[in-house]
Amino acid sequence: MTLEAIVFLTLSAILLGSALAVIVLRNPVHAALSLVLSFFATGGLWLLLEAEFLALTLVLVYVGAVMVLFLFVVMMLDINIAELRAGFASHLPLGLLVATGMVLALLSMVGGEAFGPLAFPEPPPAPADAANTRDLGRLLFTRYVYPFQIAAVILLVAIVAAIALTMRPSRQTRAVKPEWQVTIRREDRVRLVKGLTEENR
Amino acid sequence: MLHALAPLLPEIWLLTAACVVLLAATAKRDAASLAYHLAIGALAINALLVVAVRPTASSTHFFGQFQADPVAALIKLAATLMFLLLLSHARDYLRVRRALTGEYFAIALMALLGIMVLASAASLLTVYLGLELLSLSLYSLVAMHRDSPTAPEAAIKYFILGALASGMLLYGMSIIYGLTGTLDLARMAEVVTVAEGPNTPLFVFGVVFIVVGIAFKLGIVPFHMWIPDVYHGAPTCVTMLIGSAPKLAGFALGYRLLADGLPELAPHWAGMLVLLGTASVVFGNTVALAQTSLKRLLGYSTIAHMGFLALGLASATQPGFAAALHYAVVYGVVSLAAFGVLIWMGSDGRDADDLTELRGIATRSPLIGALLVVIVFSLAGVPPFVGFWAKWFVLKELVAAEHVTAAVVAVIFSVVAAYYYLRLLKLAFFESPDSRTPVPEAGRVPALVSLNGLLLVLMGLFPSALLTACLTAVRA
Amino acid sequence: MLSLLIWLPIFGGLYVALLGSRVAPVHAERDAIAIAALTFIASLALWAGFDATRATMQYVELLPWIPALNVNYHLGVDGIALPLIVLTTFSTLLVILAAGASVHGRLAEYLGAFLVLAGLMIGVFAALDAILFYVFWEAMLIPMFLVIGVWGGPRRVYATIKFFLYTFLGSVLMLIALLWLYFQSGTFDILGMQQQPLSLDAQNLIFWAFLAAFAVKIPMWPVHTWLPDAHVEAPTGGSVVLAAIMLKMGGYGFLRFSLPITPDACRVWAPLMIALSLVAIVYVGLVALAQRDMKKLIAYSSISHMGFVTLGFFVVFAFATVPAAAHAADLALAGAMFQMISHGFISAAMFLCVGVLYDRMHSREISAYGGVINPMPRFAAFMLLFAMANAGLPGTSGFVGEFMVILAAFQVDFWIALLAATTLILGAAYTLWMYKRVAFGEVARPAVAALKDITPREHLVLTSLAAVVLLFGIWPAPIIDTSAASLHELVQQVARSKIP
Amino acid sequence: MPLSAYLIVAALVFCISIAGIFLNRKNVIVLLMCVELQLLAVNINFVAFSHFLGDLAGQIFVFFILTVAAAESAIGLAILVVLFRNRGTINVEDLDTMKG
Repeated sequence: MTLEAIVFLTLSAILLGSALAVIVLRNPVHAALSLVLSFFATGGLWLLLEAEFLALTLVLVYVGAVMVLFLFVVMMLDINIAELRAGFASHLPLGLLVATGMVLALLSMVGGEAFGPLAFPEPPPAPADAANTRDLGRLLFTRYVYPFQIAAVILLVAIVAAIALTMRPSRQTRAVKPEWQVTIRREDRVRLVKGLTEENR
Repeated sequence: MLHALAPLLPEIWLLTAACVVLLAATAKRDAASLAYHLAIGALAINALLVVAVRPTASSTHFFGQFQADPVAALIKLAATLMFLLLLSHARDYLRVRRALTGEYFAIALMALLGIMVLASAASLLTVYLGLELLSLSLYSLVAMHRDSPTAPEAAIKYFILGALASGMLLYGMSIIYGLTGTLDLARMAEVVTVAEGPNTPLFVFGVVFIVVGIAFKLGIVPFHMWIPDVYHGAPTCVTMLIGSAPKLAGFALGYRLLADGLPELAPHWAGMLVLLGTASVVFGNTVALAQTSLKRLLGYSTIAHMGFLALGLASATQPGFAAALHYAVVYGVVSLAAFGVLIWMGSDGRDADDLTELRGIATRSPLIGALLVVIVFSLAGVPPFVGFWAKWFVLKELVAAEHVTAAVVAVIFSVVAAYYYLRLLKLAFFESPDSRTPVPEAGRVPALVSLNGLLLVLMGLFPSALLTACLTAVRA
Repeated sequence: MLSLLIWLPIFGGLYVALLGSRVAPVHAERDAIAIAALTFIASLALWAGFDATRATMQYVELLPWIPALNVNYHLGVDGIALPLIVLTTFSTLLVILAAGASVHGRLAEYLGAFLVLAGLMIGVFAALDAILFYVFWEAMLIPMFLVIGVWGGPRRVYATIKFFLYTFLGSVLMLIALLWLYFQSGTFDILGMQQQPLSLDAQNLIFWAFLAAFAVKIPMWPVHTWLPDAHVEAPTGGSVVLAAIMLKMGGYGFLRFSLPITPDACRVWAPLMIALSLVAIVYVGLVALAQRDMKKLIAYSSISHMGFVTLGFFVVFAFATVPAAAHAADLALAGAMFQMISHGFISAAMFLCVGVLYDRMHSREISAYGGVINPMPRFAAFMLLFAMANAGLPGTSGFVGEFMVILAAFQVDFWIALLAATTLILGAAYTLWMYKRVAFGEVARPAVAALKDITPREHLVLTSLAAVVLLFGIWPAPIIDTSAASLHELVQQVARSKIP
Repeated sequence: MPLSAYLIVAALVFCISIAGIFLNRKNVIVLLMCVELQLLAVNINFVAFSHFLGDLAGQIFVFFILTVAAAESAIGLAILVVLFRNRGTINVEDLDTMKG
């Protein structure tokens, strides 16, 4: 067994284990941390595939920003864990059934000869002076400049939406807003309660 | 350089405009109103630009990332015009509910940009990015009405299932990329030259995931679960948005990926689409029978209508794609009118949603009554209204592609659909109203909805223009 | 000319319905009568200019509608369509004249709906493009749906939805058949479709798809159940139009589509069709005997009479190939055709008579009346005439068509003819028995005694109907001559096998 | 290692994420994580293909997926916060329940 194989198997095992942990752990904080672990393992796998830039991006940017955001939200919200896990057991048989079926189907497809070493031989290792980051960067700003712009718009939407959704403007004054007053409806102020009377007791 | 940018003029303009609208949304006074007027102006100019740069033949730009062709131009124009109507409705709806913000209009413009990017996508990458730009904007628009009791839940459901669908689609894309070694749709079509070969099962495997992704986004059986909840939970003006222009995007997604990228695999994906489409028509129309909420009813009816769209794609011929495109446009216009009536009825701040609210509405407002006749028969596909031509064209191409059984099932369930559509008219015309107060008929929303209804009638009497436009666009 | 006939009532109807609600009902009524009269006069002009010696389409109009998909705005009439168009304009005029008395509330919309309906029905008879035909065919359901639903009786919602769904289901299958035919023949032109050779299997499928549409419409037993409901719940005008014209569309569909497009399948299924027609004639006639509601009785009698029409169509196939019997085939089709027109007048008259009574007493139960002849002698006289015509008494138009069909049937099979002839007895039984119970006898109730005789306008309507019933009963030539050439051509066409 | 080894790992992660979605239908935050896992599986596929095809386009795609995924989780979490503020819980009814 080559060193590469050992590294691959170890990382894969960590990845799969932590991925499983994400979906079965009771506590969302633990699940998020497992997810971080699986990202690290994936980063390792990508290094094996000579995708250095992406591996680093995944760890530095993705784990550094996105997963921290996740943890932040998990901790900010006061979540009742027991309530959330309520359906877990009852969904287990169906979940397992679907998962097994999918595993079998997918493995029979991607595990076959079509993607084996004959069809896709191992490419020669990249030369020592190869620079994955530089090549990617060059492509990104030439061939893929249009998608790059769109990605920027997507990020803009995300920023605007996140702010617009979560920011609560603090009311500076306690003045009454006249336009709210005129649009007030009866249902907003009065609730009719059916009381107990002799008739409907 | 400028010359190279010319085909993208509408996109560039729209993005710039969206940024300006965003800035306007931060204005001190009357920000929302300012943003609204800017957005409307931007859309009007966008429509003109789309017409101005419309191509007669297909050409790709930006290293094969962007393609300008008549189909894309048609989609962009139709979507822009729909957004003009959508935003006008949204303003009145949100103002009454005190949820009017400038950001709404900025994000709506970004959603339109997403549709336009998707319509012009020439590679898997731009398909994906356009789709996500649209989807992310839609998720946030659903949640935008924060105080609504149902909107955030609808948003989260939409978000999770949408993200799941994107994941499926991406997995399929990754397999296809692995097999063909390219992201470029035109190259992909060249590489996949034979339908049958040693890799066929793998291609079919990839196509399954892609079809699942498309089915999710269109909302056809069995990937329809999000539709009723989102239609019901979202604010009516957002439901209206989701129910109209994005259907064009759904068509574009299918058309770009399947017709542009994988034409040789048509026997495989067409078979899947026939199955899913027929199932949708059957399921959507059957379940809609039991609904008591108007928005849910329209949701289930959408499932059936999108089934028809899928059946159009499933013909896998040029006229078949034209039929699907035509269906998307027509359905968008019809559903705008339908939701327009809902917004009209809810102009006092209550959301009109229960079926019983239609009771006797024709006596309270003869105009709504007349519009309901037009809308209901358009939805049911009864001539002389435009819905008939959409169904007719799809059926015609289905029969031409020798899917006669699917066509027969589809028309039989159109009769089932006619039953619940007629129930709406029954409530509106044959029953006496709960309250005698007339519904106001003056104002902008009534005028817009009437205009929309008139358009349905005219499109029904003179169907040639749109049908021919769709046909020539696809053939170019 | 044909376009004028179609669009004048449609736009006139929309005008009346939209503007009519703002002005007094009297004005709306005046406008509607004017439009209906104009349409009627135009249709008479159409008839006057029609060359009955030619079997070809006349007054042809051909404009591209959806050129990219081969759909044209293609109109034309032959001897089969023309009498039906005149029947349509005539009945519409009568309905509009009679409406004022029986409709309370939304009169303008009511009149408008009937005008629109008339235009669409003329469109059905005049269309030569299959898709144009289908558009008119379906669009017609919309005003009728609203007429029954808004102005109908207590169970109107059930009746109108049943009516709509039955006919819609039938016609969508026809649509599929038309689309399939398009891909065989490459044209939506009905005459072109008629020339298309088809294998027997294909013909069988198409035949059944067409049958789904036309059998429901005409209606044949056992898919007739929507008709009594619709008739009973519809307002008087709705019943008149349903009986006088809409049922004829089923018959027209057989003549225009089923027979010429799938002659071989028709021949195969002719025994079944004849059997179903006989069931309609005899069994439904017996059912009519048992009715206590006047409208229901007339509805069942309509089904029974339309049985004659289908009998006439399909009895042809027993001998159309034998040259010697070709004359009998002509006779059968001419009889069926005449029966359609004559039934249009008679059933319209019967429903109008019931309407006259209903407007005064608000009851359709036969038992609620009795002795009507005493307070309403003139009305009773008219009703007697129409009842006799309905029973097929010689001298009225009701006799001619039935007699011709029976005569033709005799040449096929004695028993078929005998069974068909029972209708003369049954028809007399149920119609005259009803008449007896309503008109004769003691004046049982004070309400009946207080009845007022018919108004001048009702008088006008009933007189004109009585005139045509008697005229065509004594002198049927105008109708028979008009359609003879076209029907003869149809017989020739049907006689040829289309199996390639 | 051969390409299929990477694809198998990716397929397994993909299946785990789907199973997670089935199992945690009420727990939105875990659902969001499952979606992340799903994208991770896709990314592994793309990087592996990219390496074995000698074509950088796959890596470019992954770059964009990462970008979009970041935007997606920002919006998803924002919606989640809105939901929590609105209802005091992030417990949603089962996603596949049909109400009528």
